Amino acid sequence: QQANEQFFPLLVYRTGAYAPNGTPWANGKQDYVKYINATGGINGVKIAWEECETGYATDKGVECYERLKGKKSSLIDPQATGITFALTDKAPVDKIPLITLGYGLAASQDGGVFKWNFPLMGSYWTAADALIQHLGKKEGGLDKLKGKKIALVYHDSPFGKEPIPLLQKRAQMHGFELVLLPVTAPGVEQKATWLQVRQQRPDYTLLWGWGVMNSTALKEAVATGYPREKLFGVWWSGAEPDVKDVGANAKGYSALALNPHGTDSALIKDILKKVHDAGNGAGPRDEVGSVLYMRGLLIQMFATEAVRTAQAKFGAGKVMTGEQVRWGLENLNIDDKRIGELGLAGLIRPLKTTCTDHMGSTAVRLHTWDGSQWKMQADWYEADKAVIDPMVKEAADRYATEKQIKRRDPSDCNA
Amino acid sequence: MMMDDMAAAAEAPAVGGRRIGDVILDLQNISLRFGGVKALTDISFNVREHEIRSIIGPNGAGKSSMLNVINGVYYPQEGRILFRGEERKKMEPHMAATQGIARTFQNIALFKGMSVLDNIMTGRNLKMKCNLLQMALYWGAVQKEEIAHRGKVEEIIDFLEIQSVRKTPVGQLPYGLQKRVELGRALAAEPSLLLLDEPMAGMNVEEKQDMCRFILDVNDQFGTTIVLIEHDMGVVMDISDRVVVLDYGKKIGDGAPDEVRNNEEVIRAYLGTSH
Amino acid sequence: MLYRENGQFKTSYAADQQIFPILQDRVAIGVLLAIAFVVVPMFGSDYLFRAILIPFLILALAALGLNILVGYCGQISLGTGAFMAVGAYAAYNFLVRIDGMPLIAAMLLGGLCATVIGVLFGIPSLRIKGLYLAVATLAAQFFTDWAFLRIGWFTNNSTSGSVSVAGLNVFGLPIESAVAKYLFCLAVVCVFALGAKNLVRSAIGRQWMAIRDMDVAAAVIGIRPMYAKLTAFAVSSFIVGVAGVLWAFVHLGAWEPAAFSIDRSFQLLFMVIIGGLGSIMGAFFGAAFIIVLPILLDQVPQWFGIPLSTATTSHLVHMIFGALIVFFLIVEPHGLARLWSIGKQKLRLWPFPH
Amino acid sequence: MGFFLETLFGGLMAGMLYSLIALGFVLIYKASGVFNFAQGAMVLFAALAMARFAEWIPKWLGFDSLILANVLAFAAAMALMVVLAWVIERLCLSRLVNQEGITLLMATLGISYFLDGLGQTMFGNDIYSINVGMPKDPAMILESTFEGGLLLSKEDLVAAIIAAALVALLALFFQKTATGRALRAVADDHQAAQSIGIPLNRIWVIVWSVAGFAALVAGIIWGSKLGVQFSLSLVALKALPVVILGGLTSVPGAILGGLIIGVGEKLSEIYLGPFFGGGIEIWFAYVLALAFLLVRPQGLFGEKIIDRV
Amino acid sequence: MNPANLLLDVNGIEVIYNHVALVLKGVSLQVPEGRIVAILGGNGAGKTTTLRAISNLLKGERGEVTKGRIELEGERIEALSPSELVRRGVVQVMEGRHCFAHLTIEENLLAGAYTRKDKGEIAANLDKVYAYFPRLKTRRTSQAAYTSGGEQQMCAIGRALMSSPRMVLLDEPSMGLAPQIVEEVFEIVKDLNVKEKVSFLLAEQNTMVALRYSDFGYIVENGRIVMEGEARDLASNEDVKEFYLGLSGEGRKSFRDVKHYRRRKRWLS
Ligand SMILES: Nc1ncnc2c1ncn2[C@@H]1O[C@H](COP(=O)(O)OP(=O)(O)OP(=O)(O)O)[C@@H](O)[C@H]1O
Ligand SMILES: Nc1ncnc2c1ncn2[C@@H]1O[C@H](COP(=O)(O)OP(=O)(O)OP(=O)(O)O)[C@@H](O)[C@H]1O
Ligand SMILES: [Mg+2]
Ligand SMILES: [Mg+2]
Repeated sequence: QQANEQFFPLLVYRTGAYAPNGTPWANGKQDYVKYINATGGINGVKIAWEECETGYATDKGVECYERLKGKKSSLIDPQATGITFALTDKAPVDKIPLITLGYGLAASQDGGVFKWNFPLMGSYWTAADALIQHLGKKEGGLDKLKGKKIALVYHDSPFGKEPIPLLQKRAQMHGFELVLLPVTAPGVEQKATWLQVRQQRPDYTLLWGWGVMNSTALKEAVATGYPREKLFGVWWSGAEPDVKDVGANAKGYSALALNPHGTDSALIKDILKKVHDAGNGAGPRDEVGSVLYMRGLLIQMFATEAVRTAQAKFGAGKVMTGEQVRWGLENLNIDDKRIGELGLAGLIRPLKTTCTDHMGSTAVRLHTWDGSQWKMQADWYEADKAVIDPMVKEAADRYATEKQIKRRDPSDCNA
Repeated sequence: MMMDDMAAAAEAPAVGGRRIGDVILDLQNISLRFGGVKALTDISFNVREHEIRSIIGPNGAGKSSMLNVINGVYYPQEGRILFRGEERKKMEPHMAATQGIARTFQNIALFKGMSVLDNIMTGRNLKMKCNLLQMALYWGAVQKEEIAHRGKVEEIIDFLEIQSVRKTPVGQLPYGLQKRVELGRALAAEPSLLLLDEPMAGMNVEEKQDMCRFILDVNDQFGTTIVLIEHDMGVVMDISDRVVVLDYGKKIGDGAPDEVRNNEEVIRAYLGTSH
Repeated sequence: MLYRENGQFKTSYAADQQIFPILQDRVAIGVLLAIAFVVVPMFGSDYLFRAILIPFLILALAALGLNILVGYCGQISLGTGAFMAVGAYAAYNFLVRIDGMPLIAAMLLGGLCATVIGVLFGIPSLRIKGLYLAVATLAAQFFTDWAFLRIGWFTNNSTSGSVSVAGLNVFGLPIESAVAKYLFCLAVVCVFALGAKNLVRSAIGRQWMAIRDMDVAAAVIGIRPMYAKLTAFAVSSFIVGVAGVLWAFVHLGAWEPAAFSIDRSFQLLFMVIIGGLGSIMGAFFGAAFIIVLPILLDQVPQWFGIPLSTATTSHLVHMIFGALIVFFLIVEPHGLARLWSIGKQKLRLWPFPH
Repeated sequence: MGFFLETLFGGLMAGMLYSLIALGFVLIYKASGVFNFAQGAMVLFAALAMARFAEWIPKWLGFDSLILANVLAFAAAMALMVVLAWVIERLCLSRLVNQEGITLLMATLGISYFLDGLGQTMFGNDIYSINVGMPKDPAMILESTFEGGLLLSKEDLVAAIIAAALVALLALFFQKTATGRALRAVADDHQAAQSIGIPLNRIWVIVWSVAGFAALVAGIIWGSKLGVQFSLSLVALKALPVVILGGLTSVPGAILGGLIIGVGEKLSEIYLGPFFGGGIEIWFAYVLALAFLLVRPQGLFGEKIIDRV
Repeated sequence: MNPANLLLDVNGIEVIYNHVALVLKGVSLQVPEGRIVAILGGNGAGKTTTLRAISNLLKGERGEVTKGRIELEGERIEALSPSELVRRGVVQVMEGRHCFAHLTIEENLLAGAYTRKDKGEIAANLDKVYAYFPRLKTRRTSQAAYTSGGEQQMCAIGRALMSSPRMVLLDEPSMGLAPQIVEEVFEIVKDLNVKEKVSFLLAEQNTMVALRYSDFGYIVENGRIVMEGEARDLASNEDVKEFYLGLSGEGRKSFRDVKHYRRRKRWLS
């Protein structure tokens, strides 16, 4: 790592129980960094990076964070909810922003309280909201959900519990019944849960799992004869590792697709050419374009975009500090034009962050497993601000009182 | 047999200048069974204050079980136990200790992970009064108490001549020394009744002589009553005041050593011809 | 300087009953403390404190508490994580629900709550022994895991079930910087280590060990098994509870029940075994071995500039770590503390072989 | 009623699968007094070997037959487990003769770490599948008796039958035979066993191989159910209350314990769970085991704990 | 002694426990074929350690032979496993009984026959042991842990005999046995020695009986052999008489009258 390089710590888990999911994710992150370097860096600033294995364990993650922090980390993607919780306190002190794309605390969307957290593209609340909207649409209107029964099969941890408040609120609004079915981590044994599904016969079942819990849930759904068409997963339950081993049996199962996948985009073609063909690929070539790989890629793309944005303000071609990158993250404006330049035309929605909105976009689609691959659906959903915003505000305020922090002054936004 | 018993009691011999006192422990019609095994059948005998009372008998006769009954490890199905005149109801082993009954075991039951010193110190446990918090601070009272008891324990260590191994973990000691430490631990409780289960097994004559001396000294100096199980007839005959003989869980003899030695039934069942 | 006991005659039992009867040991421990309290804070880096020393100290404290139960009293526990969690969540509730609750008081109260739960789950130990007892402590583990996730009151109704604390201070001094946190943990650990050492070298410690080595015999010489076992559970869970508070408040700051999962319980048990059952020092050795060693191993390839992928490094670390555990056990089955004391014994004889 | 039966059935099936893993623990404990912490790692290792060999062997040898691939992979994986047993005995156990149980437990932890690393290095850490032709679809039975019929997972049924057969086999092999006696002797006292000529090293290789075999079968069944991935090693945790409840030394105990825990878990989750907010099956299993132990401290079929002075 | 029929030859062995405690400081002894040899000595002299060194059971105690040679019929045996030694006919009866607690008496005995494959032989051995120790027969179905100390001792001896040994290392066989059983045990030893040519090396505290039944004796003190000789000669040695047999000039002294001060042993100067 030289003085004129931007340092990205890469917290990853390539071993242990979550390795099948963590590996493509980590490879995507790494490939994007390599790709940027291969194309001349960010305005000439090359990116230095170092991986640190967390094994999905919080204390290991903290250790990694502390280790890499010393190397002038300018932003970090903890890649696990537990680690995010532990780092949320440390980030403001160390002045290192956290990107938690599609995970972390839902309330951290509120930049007024969570100055250093950036749950870009969505939180568990927006995810749950999109799913309910989708179900409403299937039924022909949200009001048609009245009297329906929707079950949530969730990982019994903060990750799995996050969507509950939103679902409860929606249940109240539309009059459907919400059945909560917790699954004890890691989720290798779900017989009781699925017997309950069978007993209760919910009209729809939402799956909020991670790792082995997902494939096990699908297998149990098969074993108890629950139609996969009525099963909808969050975006952490909708990647290849989750269905790979279930194969054709999972056909019909849909999940949120936070990001596009496939190898058709200009970006992927370029990466294959500049990184993989040069023999620099982090993982196997055929993994490129898979769901979680793409998610890693996007995370790193936003990270570099943040640096680029910051450079526009603080000096192009310079190495940005954590604070400067934070500013960049807060002032991202990835419009359609920029998306085109990034080689993702038509594949993601524009994203614009502000001082108060650290999420930037809540647009999401669903994809459905056709027995051999994920097929993207056409409709985009956006979280209903009227539902989400008050909840976010309330939760953030609560956090602020608990932590004895004051809401940011609007003047702070322009700093 | 009851006659034997009464005769022996009536005599209440005063051996070697020691005054043998009243009955301290009275066992009446004790029967103990383990499933089908009858370990003890209707056994009665008593122990007098200050005396050395031996129990002998062939292997598996029920001697150790008898000691276990006395200090509450086993609870007999039938019979009465009177200690100092009071009948004892069902009791936990640790209560025997509070009443002043200490013992050693046939299969050494020392605390293997602890040093000799600590092992003997546990014997004084009942006499220590400080509470947890004081101990955590280890100030004043605790330290004084520890030192006072340590003094007592060192006396025992000197008495048993095991100074050199004080800090050795007992697990590493040779068998004979372990037996000695066990005696030390029992002595540390300053018992009024001391039960010894084959304290001299695995010792050579010289060491047995030492051990006898220890036992006699304890008996002399502290007036401790002793119940002794031993297979070495020389020892038993030489140092005990009265001897009970068990065979297959039944009592077949009771009386002064000489009496027992000449009892036909005892000779047949246990001693064989040579003694 | 030769390491000899010769010539140091102890003239009183008090002198002989000191924690470190040998002069050289006393000097060494003094120097060590001076380094820990003065030198390390001057030169240590943030990384050293936050990633290595603080977790090391806190888990060493927990291991120390566990060692009282497992090492001294012989009651196997796989519920250490639970008792830590009880300490942490209880202290959290005291802190948020009672205004102006001082940190130290919250910490001790947390410890006390852990004590209550510890004693409760220790009651089966009066009947169940050995590995079978693990069931009782595992029940504690899974029950508390579940309770803290499911019962909103414990987490002050936080939606996700994760909680956090802020603005810690002791007597007005903020515990925010790495050094302050380190010194605070160090002080707590020293106090508790001393207290624990005092306990194990006085009557109660001997009762525990007696129960551990042979409970029937212990009962026969007048030790009440119930009292001994339950005090061991109480003292152990108190210390473990305090360690839990430190882990949550000082090390993590924000946590979810998973921070005290069964893995933590196993980890602590392993520390105690590899460090040395029935040894206060062993807890520190064990914690160092289990926490610090993998971190070091992880960084070795980098120091030597060996280009290994993250996954390969991690697998190798696993294998080497596993092999080292076996290796050290073969060298000394009674743990690192015993290895240490044998080393000292040899040093005492040195330069003569025996 | 129908649903109750389904739950009961589900519990029995799950319990049978737990038994399968519990069996590995029991075998090793019975034969050496070691609580084998590495059992989970062994299950994973065996399953990985099986899955990967089934993938590689046809490639190496250039044939294309699922059955043959599975058979060869099974043989190869079993051979690997035997080698493993041998290595463990050589490098670890033989040097820890006569040490306390807790030390040996710790050593097995070391082995477990080692195996985790080795398995992932050799075989990779992605998800692999084992396809031994387990039926995945559910079957409906007794549709005339119960409304909607009774749902029966064929996969579970096959697994349960295999588990039961394996257990019966092992129980037969270890009970009453001279080897069985020798194993129990070793567990009681390593040194005394040596002194009368029982070859510890051979015994241990045999036992660890058999435990390896049990791990392989468990790995295949669980692996074909869950997919072969690291999480497989975590199912060992589920077997913990089972072994303890059944008695650490009893093969039949492992079965009965498994069934009790399996059924208890499912019934409690479904009928009591809603009152507690769900997710209670995990601790309920332990409370259940605890309740049994308070009555029988040595487990249902375990050997009586001897404390005698 | 005639080296031609030397069965066991221990030559200058040193044993260290835990890498620090030097316990045997050069012990040499021989057991000729078909003889009974006794090792005598006080507590902690090193008798058990010597036997463990021969039978290779030291490892489990974290002890090791650091010097010297141990030969069985001229072949070094330090590297052989204990079970291999049993296969070659050398079996040890361990001090402190060490019965398999959870096994019944009969299972204990049968476990002792592990190295024998011949069913008939095993049955015959079992009958023999039961004939030697009728007490065991009555207790055959009890778990060893629940038998009396003496019964366990018989079980341990019987168990060793089940392997049809050529040489038995007996560690304190008389411990905890009633006097007439002690005599019986030694009669058994003699019997096996005479009838089946089994050699014995016994460590024993009961010097009187031991010297009566053995051919040759060694006296160990402090990890060294301090005296050796024909059993008869030892029995008449003044020192041995005083320290090991409890006999002084005028016959056996009463245990009640032993003096508090005793003469130091000559060899401990
Ligand atoms: N806990 C028990 N369970 C079953 N049987 C027992 C138990 N304790 C003792 N016995 C049996 O009771 C009988 C008497 O045993 P005890 O130990 O009292 O004999 P002893 O006279 O001490 O013999 P020794 O001289 O051999 O030590 C023996 O046959 C023994 O097997
Ligand atoms: N496992 C061990 N670890 C350390 N030292 C030991 C160990 N076993 C024995 N020793 C030491 O070795 C010495 C000799 O012991 P050994 O058991 O051989 O004596 P012994 O002659 O058999 O005595 P005894 O007649 O009491 O059985 C003793 O000083 C003892 O402390
Ligand atoms: Mg007895
Ligand atoms: Mg000996």
